[in-house]
Amino acid sequence: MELLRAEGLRKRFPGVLALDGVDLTVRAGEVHVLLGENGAGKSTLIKMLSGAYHPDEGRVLLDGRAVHIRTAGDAQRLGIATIYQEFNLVPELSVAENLSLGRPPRRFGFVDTKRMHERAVELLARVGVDVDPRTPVARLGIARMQMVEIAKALALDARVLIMDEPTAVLTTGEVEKLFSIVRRLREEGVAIVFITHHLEEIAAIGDRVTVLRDGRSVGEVPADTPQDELVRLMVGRPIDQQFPRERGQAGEPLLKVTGLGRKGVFEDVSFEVRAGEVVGLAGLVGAGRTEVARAVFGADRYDTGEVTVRGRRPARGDVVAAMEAGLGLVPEDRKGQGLVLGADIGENLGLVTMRGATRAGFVDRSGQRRAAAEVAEQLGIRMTGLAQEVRTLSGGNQQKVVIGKWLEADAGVLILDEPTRGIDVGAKVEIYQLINQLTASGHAVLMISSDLPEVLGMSDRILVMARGRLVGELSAAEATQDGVMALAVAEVAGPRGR
Amino acid sequence: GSAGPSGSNTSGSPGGANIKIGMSVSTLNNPYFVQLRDGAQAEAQKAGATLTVTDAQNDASQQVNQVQNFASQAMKAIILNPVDSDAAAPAAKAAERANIPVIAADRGVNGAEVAQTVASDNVTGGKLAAQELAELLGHKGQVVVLQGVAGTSAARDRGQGFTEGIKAFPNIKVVAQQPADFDRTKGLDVMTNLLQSNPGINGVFAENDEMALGAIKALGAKAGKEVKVVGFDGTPDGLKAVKAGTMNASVAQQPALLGQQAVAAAIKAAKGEQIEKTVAVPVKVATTENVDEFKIS
Amino acid sequence: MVGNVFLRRSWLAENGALVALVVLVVALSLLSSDFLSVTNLLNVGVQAAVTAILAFGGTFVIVTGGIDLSVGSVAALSAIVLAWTAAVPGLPWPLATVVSLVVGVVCGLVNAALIAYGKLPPFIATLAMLGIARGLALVISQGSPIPMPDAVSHLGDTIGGYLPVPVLVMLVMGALAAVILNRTYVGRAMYAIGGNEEAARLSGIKVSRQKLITYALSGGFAAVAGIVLASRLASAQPQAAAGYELDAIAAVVIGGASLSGGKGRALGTFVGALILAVLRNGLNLLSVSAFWQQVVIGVVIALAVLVDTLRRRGMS
Amino acid sequence: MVGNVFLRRSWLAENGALVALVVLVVALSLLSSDFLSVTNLLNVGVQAAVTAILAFGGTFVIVTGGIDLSVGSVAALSAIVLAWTAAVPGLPWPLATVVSLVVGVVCGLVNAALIAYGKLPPFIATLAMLGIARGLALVISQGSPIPMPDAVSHLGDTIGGYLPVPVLVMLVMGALAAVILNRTYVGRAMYAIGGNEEAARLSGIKVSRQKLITYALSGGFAAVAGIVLASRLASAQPQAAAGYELDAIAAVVIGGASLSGGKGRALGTFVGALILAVLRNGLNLLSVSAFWQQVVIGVVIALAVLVDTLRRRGMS
Ligand SMILES: Nc1ncnc2c1ncn2[C@@H]1O[C@H](COP(=O)(O)OP(=O)(O)OP(=O)(O)O)[C@@H](O)[C@H]1O
Ligand SMILES: Nc1ncnc2c1ncn2[C@@H]1O[C@H](COP(=O)(O)OP(=O)(O)OP(=O)(O)O)[C@@H](O)[C@H]1O
Ligand SMILES: [Mg+2]
Ligand SMILES: [Mg+2]
Repeated sequence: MELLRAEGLRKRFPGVLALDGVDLTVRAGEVHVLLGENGAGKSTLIKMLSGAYHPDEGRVLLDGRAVHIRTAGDAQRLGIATIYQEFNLVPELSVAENLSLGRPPRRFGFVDTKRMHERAVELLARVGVDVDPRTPVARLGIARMQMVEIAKALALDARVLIMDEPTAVLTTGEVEKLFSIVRRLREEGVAIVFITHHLEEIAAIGDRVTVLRDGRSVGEVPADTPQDELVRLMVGRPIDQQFPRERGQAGEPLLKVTGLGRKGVFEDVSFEVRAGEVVGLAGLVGAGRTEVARAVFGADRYDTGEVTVRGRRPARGDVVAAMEAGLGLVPEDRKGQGLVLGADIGENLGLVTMRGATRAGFVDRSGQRRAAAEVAEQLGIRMTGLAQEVRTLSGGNQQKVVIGKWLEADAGVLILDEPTRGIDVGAKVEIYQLINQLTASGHAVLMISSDLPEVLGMSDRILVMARGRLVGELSAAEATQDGVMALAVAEVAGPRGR
Repeated sequence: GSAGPSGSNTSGSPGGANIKIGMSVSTLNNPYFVQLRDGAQAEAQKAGATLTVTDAQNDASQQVNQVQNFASQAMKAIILNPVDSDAAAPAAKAAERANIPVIAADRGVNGAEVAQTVASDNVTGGKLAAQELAELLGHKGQVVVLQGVAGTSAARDRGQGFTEGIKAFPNIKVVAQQPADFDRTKGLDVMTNLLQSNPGINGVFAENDEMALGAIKALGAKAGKEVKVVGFDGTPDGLKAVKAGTMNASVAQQPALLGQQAVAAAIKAAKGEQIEKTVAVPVKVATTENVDEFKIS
Repeated sequence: MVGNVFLRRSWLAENGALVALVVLVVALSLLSSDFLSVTNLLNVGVQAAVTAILAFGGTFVIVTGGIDLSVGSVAALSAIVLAWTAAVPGLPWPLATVVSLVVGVVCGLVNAALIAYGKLPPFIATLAMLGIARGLALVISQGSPIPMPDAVSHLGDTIGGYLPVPVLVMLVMGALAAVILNRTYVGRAMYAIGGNEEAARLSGIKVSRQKLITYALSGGFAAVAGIVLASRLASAQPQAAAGYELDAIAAVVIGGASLSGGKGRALGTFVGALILAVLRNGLNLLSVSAFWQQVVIGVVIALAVLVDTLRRRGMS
Repeated sequence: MVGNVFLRRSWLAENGALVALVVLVVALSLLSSDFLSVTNLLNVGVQAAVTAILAFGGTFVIVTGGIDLSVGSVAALSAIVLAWTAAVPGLPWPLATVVSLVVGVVCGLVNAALIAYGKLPPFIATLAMLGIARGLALVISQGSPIPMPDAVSHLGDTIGGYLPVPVLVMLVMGALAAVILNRTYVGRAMYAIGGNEEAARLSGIKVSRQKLITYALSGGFAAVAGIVLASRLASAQPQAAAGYELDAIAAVVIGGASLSGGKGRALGTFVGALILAVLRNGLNLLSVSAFWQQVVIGVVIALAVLVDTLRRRGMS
C-alpha cells in the first residue's frame, strides 16, 4: 500500500540545483533505501518531507492526498518522524528532556518531570542503550547521541520514519539493535526511508532502493540488486576494488604510546605505530578509542603514561606541541570539533597549515587558496567554489573538508577517528588511496573506525579496545570480523576501569 | 517635527526678528536643566527668536559636536551650558572660528573667550548650603554628604564649596560622603544604608534635590525634623518638599531666570550689541520661610 | 544513594554564586558591625528588588540565547505611563496599572517581532528599544517626575512596619520565574531554543512564537520592576532605572547563566542580584570613597564569578 | 565572469549597512540644506572618530565571539594617565603617550587573562574592568579634568585648517584593523576562534594566547580613542566616553558582525560608526527635540539593520 509519495520535487540553493524533479514512493511496511553520492540530494529530499525545507516545485502526497508541510510540527502531526544526518539535540539539556523535546508530558498545564523521566527510561530500553536519563546530552559520546536521536524519533510513534545515515556512527552491535527495531516497525506497517552509504546494509534491511544522482532519480531497484550494479547506478562507473590497501614494509616506530591512562576512562594503553603502517583501532561504542586518540593528540590530558612521537615527547594536553612533533587528528565530531561551519571551504582547509604559511605575521592567503583548491580537487569535494560556506555542504562533503585540512598539513602520524563517516563508496576509495600515498611516503596512520570491513580491509595491524583497555592485537592476515568482535565483547562482562 | 511636548523650537514674531540661536544643554535628564531650557524658550518666544535646543547627555565631546553642528547651521548666537568648564573650550573655539558669539550659561568656560558668562557659582552655592545646614543644626552635629556622579563639575564644585564652608564649624563632623549619582533612587538606597552605619546623624547635604528627595524618603518622619536636609537646585519637587517641611532648605539657582538671561544676552550679541562679560544670577537659599517667593511650576 | 549524590552535586554546581555570596556576607559582617542586622538585611532586600525583578525577566531572554538591553527604559516608561494615565486622563489606579503592564508587554513584543520576524540581532533590537522607550518616557512626562497614585505607592511600603513590600514582590516574581522556567512548556522551550535553535525548530517548537512570549515576559517583568521602583519614591521618574540593564544582565550571568543560551536559573539570578545589592550596601556602610567604589565593585564582581568557575573546574 | 558576479555579490552582501548609510545620507540631504556641505561632512567624520576607533578594537573582540564593555572606561583611563604623567611627574609627552597606550593594552590583557585563564564570561570580565578602569581614572585625577599636553592636543586640530586630525587617525586605525583582520595570522585566528573555538584549538591555534592578543588590541585601540577624545577637548576627563561601549558595539553589529562570533569586517564597522554619527548630526541639524531624538535614533538603528537583513533574505 502506497503511503507517501513525492512528485517532481525541485530545490535550488544559491549556486546549485540540489534537486531537479525527483519522484519517490514509499509503501507502508517497507524499508525504502535512498542511495547516492555525497551531495546527490538525499538529505535535501528528506528535509522537504519533514518540513525543514520547502520545495520550489513539486508536491507531497500522504495517503493519496496532497499535504502542505510548512513546519516540523506539521510533519509530526501528519505522522512523519525524522532522524537527521546532523544531530538535533540540545546539548545542555538532559537525555530525558531531549527525548521529549517540543512535546513534554504535561499535568495541569505543567511539565510532568516524573512522567518525562519514565518515558525516557522506557524509550532508552527500547533502543537498548544504557544511559542515565539525567545525563546532559553534551556528555554523551557521538554514538550514544545517535541512539538518543533514534529513541527520540521512535517516541513519535510515526507512520513514516525517515532516517538519514543513522548507522554512520554506530558499531556493529548498535547497528544490529537498530535493525531489529526497524524490522519490528516494518511489521507494524510503518513506512521507513533509510539513507546509508554502507551497501551491505541495503540487502540486510532494505526492500526497495531509489538511487539519486546529481539531484535526479536514476532508478528504482529492488534491494537485492547486486552491489556492483548499485555502485554503477550511483557513481556512473563500476568500482573494482573497495579496499585498495597496498601494504608495504613497516619502518621505524613513529608513534609510541606506553601505559597511557586517565582515571575512569581508559588505562594502561600501550601500542606503537610504525612508518608506512596503517593501524586500525576497533572496539564497541564507548570503548574509549576516541578518548585515547584525543589524549595522544593533546586535546585532553592524561594521568599516567607517555606519548612519544618521532622521538619527541610533547607535553600532555598541548595540541600545538603534539602537532609540532608531527601528530594530526581528524576528529570524529565534524560539526563540533572539525569545522568552522560559518567560514568558507578554503578557510577551513587552510586552518591547520595557516601557521606555517605565515611570514612576519602575514598569512600567505593566495598560497593557502592554491593549496586548498588542490586538496578539494583531490578529494572531489562537490561545491560551488572554495568560497562556499561549509555549513551549506552536504554531510559527506563536510567530512571530506575535515580530512582535507589534515592532508594539507602533511602530518607524520595521522590519527583518523571515523574518517569515512558518511562518505560515499566512490569517495571512500579515493580516501583509501590517499592513505596509501601517505604510508608509501613514510607516514603512519592510526585509524579508528566502527566500520569493521574498513578496519579489516585497510589496516596492517588491528588493535581492539574494550572498556578502556587494549584487549588484543591482530595482524591483517589473521583478523576476521568474528575474531575482532569476539575480542571487543570479551571484556564486557568483566569489571570496568572507572 | 518640533511640535513635540518638549518643544525645542520656539519662534515668534517681533523683537528678536527671527534670530537663530542654538543652545546646547549639558543634560535634560535633570529637572534643573529642563527648567533652564524652559526659561530660555519662554524668553526666545517673547523676543521672537528661533531657539534650537540640543541635549549633550552629560558628554563633553558630544557637546563639541553639537556646537560644530550649530556652526554648520549658521546660528547667529550659541548658548553653551557646559558639561564641563574645562572641556568646553574646544566647543567655544569652534564657534569662535565661525565668528558666532557664545554665551556660557550656568557654568563658565575655562581656556577660551566667550561673549558672556551667565552663571551662579556652584562653589558659592556649596558654601551657602554648608552655612544653612550649620545654622539649622545649631553649629554642631554629624552630617553626611550625598555626592553626585563622581568626576562631574557640579559634583566637584558643590562638594568643594560645602567642604570649605563646613570647615568654619568645628563642631560639625562630616561622618560619611557617598555617591548617589544625582539619582533619587540611589539617594534613597544610599541614605538607607548610611543610616545603618551612622544612626546618630542629624544633617544631610545632598548635591542636588533629586538625591535629597531620595534621602527624605529614607529618613521618613525624621526628615526635616530630627535630621535636617539641605538640597541643591530648587527644582519644583524640591521646593514642594521645602514647603512641606521635609526638606529644610535648597540652594536655588533660579535656572529659569538663568535661561532667560542667557537668551536675552544671546539676542543682543547676535545683533552685535555690546554686552557685559559676566552676569551673576543670584543664588538664593529657599527655606521654609521664603519658599513662597519661588515659582513652583 | 547515587541519585542523592547526583542531586547534591548539581545543586551546588548550579549555585556556585551562592558560595561567593556567602563569602561576601561573612566578610562584610566582619568588616562592619552594622551589616548583619535584620533591618539592614531587609534594606539589602529592598535595594535588590528592582534589579532582581528586571533580572528575572532577563533570565528568560538570556536562556533563549538573546539579550534584553531595554529593561531599564521599559521599566521607566511603564512607571511613567502608570503615573501619567492616573494623573492626566485620571484613570482609576487599577486600570492605570493594567495599562502600564500592557505597555511593558508591548515593548517586549516589539523587541521580539524585530528579532523573530525582522531577524535583527537581539542586541540591536533591544538597544533600539532602549532609546525608544526612554525617549517616550521623557516625551510623556515632559522630562519631569510625576507623582504615583497613592494606592499604588503602597507597593513601596512595609507590611506591619517590618516586611517591605518590594521584597515580597521580588520573591513572588522570582518564584513565578522559577516555575515558568522549570515547569512550563514555555520555559522548557526557552532552554531548547537557547541550546540549539535549529533542533528546537525541527522538534516542532514554534520558535518565533516562543520568542514573542519570552520577550513579552521580560517586558512585563520590567513593567513590574518600574512600578515597584516608582512606588518606593512615590514618584515616576523619566530617568529612573537608567543603566540598570547592565546590572540586570550581570545578575543573570553571575547567577550562572550563559549569554550563549541554554543555561540559567531563577535562583541563580536571585543570588546574582543579591551579590550586587550586598556589595553596594557594604560599600556604603564601610564608607568607601566614591572614586574607589567603582574599582571595588569591579574587582568583587570578577572575583565572585571567578570563585564559581574555579569551583566548577575543581569539580569536573 | 562567475567569479566576478560572486565577488560583486558578496561585497554588497557584506556591506548591507552601506545601503542604510546611503539612504540616510540622501534623506538628510533632502531634509536639511546644511547637511551636505564639506564642513559638515568633515564634522561628521570628526564626530564619528572616537566611536569608530573604539569599534575597530571591538571588532576584533566580537569576531572572536567575545564582547568588550570596558572600552569607554579604558579610553578615559588612558587619557587621564597621559595627561597626569605629563603634568605631575612631568614626563615628556612622547613618553607619557607610550605609558598611556601601555595602560590600555594592560587593561585588555587583564580582561583576556580573566577570560582565557579564569574562564570568566567576557561580559563579566569586561564589565568588571569597566568599573575598575573608570574608578582608577577618577582616583588618579581626583575627579577633576587634567589639561592635555599641548603637543598631544594637536591630535584634535585640523591640518591646513581643513583636514581634521581625528578623521585621519580614524582612517589609519581602520586600515590597520582591516589589515590585521584580513591578512595576519592573528586576524584569521580570530575568525576561527569565533567560528568554532574547539575546532580552532584542535587545528593548532593557541586559543588563550590569541585571546590575549585580541583583547590587548582592543585595549590599545581604546587608548588611542581616549587620547583623540581628550585632544579634541584639550583636557582629559575622568568621565569621558562613559557609555560609549554600547555605541561601539552597536557600530560593530550594525556593520554586519555577529555577537556569536566568526563574522565581522573593519569596513562594516566603519559604516556602522558613520551611521550613528550621521544620525546624531542630522538630528541636531533638523533641530529634533531632545526627547524625541532618543526615539528617532532607536527607530533609525532598527531600520538600518532591518534594511540589511531584509536585503540578505531577498538575496538568498
Ligand atoms: N542550505 C544550503 N545552501 C546551499 N547549498 C546547499 C544547502 N543545503 C544543501 N546544499 C547543496 O545541495 C546539494 C545536495 O546536498 P544534500 O545534503 O542533499 O546531499 P546528500 O545527498 O545528503 O549528501 P551526503 O551523502 O554527503 O549527505 C549539495 O551540493 C549541497 O552543497
Ligand atoms: N554507561 C555509560 N554512561 C556514561 N558514560 C559512559 C558510559 N559508557 C561509556 N561512557 C563514556 O563514554 C566515553 C566513550 O565515548 P565514545 O563513545 O566516544 O568512545 P569510543 O570508544 O570512541 O566510541 P566510538 O568512537 O565508537 O563512539 C567515555 O568517556 C566513557 O566514560
Ligand atoms: Mg546527507
Ligand atoms: Mg569515538
